Amino acid sequence: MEHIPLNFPFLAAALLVGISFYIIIFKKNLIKLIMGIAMMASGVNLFLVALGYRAGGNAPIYTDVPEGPMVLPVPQALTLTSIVINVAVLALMLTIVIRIYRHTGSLDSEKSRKLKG
Amino acid sequence: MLSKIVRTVANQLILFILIFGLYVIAHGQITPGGGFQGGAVIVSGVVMLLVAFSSKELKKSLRERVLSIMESTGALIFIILAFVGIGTAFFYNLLVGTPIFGHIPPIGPNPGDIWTGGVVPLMNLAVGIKVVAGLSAVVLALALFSSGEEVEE
Amino acid sequence: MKFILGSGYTFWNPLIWIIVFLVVMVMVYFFRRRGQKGYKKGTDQARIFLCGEEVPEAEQRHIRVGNIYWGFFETLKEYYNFILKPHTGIINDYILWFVVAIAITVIILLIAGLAK
Amino acid sequence: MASLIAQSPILIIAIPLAAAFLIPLIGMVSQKARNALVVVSLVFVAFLVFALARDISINGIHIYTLGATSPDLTIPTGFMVPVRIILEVDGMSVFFSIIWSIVSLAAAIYSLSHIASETGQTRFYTLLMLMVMGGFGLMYTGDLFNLFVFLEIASISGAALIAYRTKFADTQEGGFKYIVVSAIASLMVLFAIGLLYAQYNSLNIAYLAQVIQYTTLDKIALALFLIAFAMKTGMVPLHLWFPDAYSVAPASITGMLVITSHACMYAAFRICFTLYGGVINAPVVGWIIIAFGLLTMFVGVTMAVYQKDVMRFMSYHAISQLGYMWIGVGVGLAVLGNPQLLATFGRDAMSGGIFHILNHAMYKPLLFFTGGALFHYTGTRDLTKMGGLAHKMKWTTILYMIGTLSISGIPPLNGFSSKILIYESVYQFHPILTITGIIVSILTLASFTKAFHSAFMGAELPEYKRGKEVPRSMIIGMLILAAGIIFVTLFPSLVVDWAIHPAADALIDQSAYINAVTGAIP
Repeated sequence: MEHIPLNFPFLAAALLVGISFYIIIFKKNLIKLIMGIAMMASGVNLFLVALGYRAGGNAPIYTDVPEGPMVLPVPQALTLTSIVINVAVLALMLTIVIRIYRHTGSLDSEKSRKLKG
Repeated sequence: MLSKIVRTVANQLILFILIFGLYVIAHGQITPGGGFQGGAVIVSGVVMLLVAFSSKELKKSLRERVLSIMESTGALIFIILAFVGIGTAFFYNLLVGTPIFGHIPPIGPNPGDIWTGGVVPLMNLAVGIKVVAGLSAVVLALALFSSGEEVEE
Repeated sequence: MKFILGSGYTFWNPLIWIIVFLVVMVMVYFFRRRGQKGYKKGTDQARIFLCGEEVPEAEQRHIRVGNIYWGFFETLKEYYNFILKPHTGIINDYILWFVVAIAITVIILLIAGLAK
Repeated sequence: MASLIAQSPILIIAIPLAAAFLIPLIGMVSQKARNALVVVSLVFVAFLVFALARDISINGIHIYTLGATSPDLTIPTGFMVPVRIILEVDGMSVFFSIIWSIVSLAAAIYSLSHIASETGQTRFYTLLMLMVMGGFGLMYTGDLFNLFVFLEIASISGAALIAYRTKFADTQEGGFKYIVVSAIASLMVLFAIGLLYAQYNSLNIAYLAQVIQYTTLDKIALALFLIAFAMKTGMVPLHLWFPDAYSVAPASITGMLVITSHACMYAAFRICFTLYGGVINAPVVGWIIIAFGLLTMFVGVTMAVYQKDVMRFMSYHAISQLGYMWIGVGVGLAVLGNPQLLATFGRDAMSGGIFHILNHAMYKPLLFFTGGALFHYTGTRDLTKMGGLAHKMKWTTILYMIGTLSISGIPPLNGFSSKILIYESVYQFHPILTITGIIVSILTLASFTKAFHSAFMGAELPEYKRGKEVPRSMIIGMLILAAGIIFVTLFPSLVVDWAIHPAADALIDQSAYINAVTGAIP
């Protein structure tokens, strides 16, 4: 029974990804859509960090570390890289959305659309 | 532009944020810090200035041209440091064992020696410069966008 | 230099085709040489003759893209009504298709795994 | 020279990256020096790619380990698994990088005058070089996480380049759709990488291929990889963003985006053949790919006939052509477990599919470039407003005709030679595939004739009487690709023997890829 709490982060990650898919598919507001993508990124990052966790583990820094197991550092490095990339993606998305709003005067993905067919 | 109290406090606080950011950058090789994290800390100070003063005020001191030069220089330093080791392999750590950042730390728990890491601290510094410039440009551009202005061309 | 592209079933030699094209070009040139010699540019010979009617302006003479293959689209009207429906241009729908495709692929792979 | 070749995998990635950050500094001083830097660095990279390709054809797979004491030391002493960032270049990777180097060079030369009237050109070239670097990285990387990083680099710079002409509203919309789709697809790729990492504690493709089990989680990861990369390539029904993004970008970027789409296709092949090659349920996955490929071919071409926007019409054709490649390689995958069928027609089908990638990478950017030339001349992408342009744009007309004949598979040109390889081999697998392919080919010719007639033929329209042929650098960019088409047309067997068969064999031969990394235990 003591292993069940360890699965909570994975459930939370799945929940975050699921909710963000719901937001991206059903919310027409472009800003909300971007929020959905940011949430999905957090969900995937949470999943990655949770992968490397060991019960009672220390942070993987050797400077004055107490004795005991350490958590896996690689997923944390991956998460950091992924966070950096997502910063760039979100900044670019927000910039483009501002431009879309200036051109069309609307933030609705249906009303601001010019390309179809 | 916010009130004079906020502006004065922001002016004082930016120094501490800067020091903390530099600390995080400089200790990147032995603590969970590094170029991006420290740079992001410094940019949080820039965001504070952006809130305290307006984006128009900040635009005068943070020039787009200067930021662009800083960003490119940071990235170039990083690539040059990676190229330094190309005699053996790209990204090869040439400085290990030399007097500059050359100590080899003991395996296992240790008190932490900052004079380690070879080219890694220098790379952290380069990344720090790039991130500070790049992220400041991003927040400044977004702030100017939302107030209806353009970044200077 | 090898020109032939061959596997068990295919045989393909671009050189033969190019020679055939050259021969056809020579023939075309030959027939063209036998045509009328008295053609002059800029005279009435070069003007468009439309049964004596007045020739319309260039803009009206040109067949625009919307009028080409009219019959094709008329015949396949139902298909096009069907196929144009998913092409909404709304970004949300694109992601919906993505999720649906992932779901279908996962289900197929899992069922195929069970059958083994 | 030997050491240059030994270092070339990283140099091919690092030189565009260094150039990308030199460009803003040099661009402040002189525009001409900046343009020269772009062209010179791309020419040098193309030279390196060809040298590396020659080396690989002689010495086999090329390994490069970053930061190691020796570039081929993948597993350091005291370790059991590969630990560092490893670049692994085999016949398939180098084949794609040859395409990428040629097209990016042509696109850069084409851009010199195509975007000459826009503002912020320095940023354009910076992003262009970053995109080049992302593409090369995607093709050369030997571990999954860097696959994700390079995929994101290529996507972000690609989206920024699509939205580059900020004065138009539709470019912003196209860029937004592209970045949203790419971000979600990349996040799903990352999720799948996490699923694999959780089970096998490694990110190296070769090592993972050795230990992979094909558990339920692996199947989910495979589906995520396959569909995410398929979305980035524009497979029906995930193609909806494709014409939106491709039609609004500057024409040179559209030409390059076609190749990033091929690069994602490469990643999908790499996952299916190399990573899962030993354990995959090949017939099922093969049939999934073939079914999607058939749909892609048919829906793409029927939508293309309907279009009135010149770039949009060509984008739908790009989708439809991608179907041929999926079918060719999909048939190869479906018979992967059966060596006899593989030798009879599977390898030929794969060669056909890969050969079609090469041909498509030559004629489709060429057609997009001619579309960009039409936009440059008329200021519109709407075919209903065009007519009689052959009178003024003689070069563009000839180049458009070469592209058209090639894409519709008219015999002497290269499109035919790959299509006949696909038709003949795929017919052994299932006749319906060949029949669909021929129908699609006919519709392709029909729709390109329609566009040719409405844009180039007819009397000179009064609004286009004045104006000159497009600038010289645009023509040179198109001529580079046309020269590629003519070369492949004349020497198909040479190209197949030197580039296509090694690439197909590299996909089939999973153990060579694994041994190159894990076999190097001292």
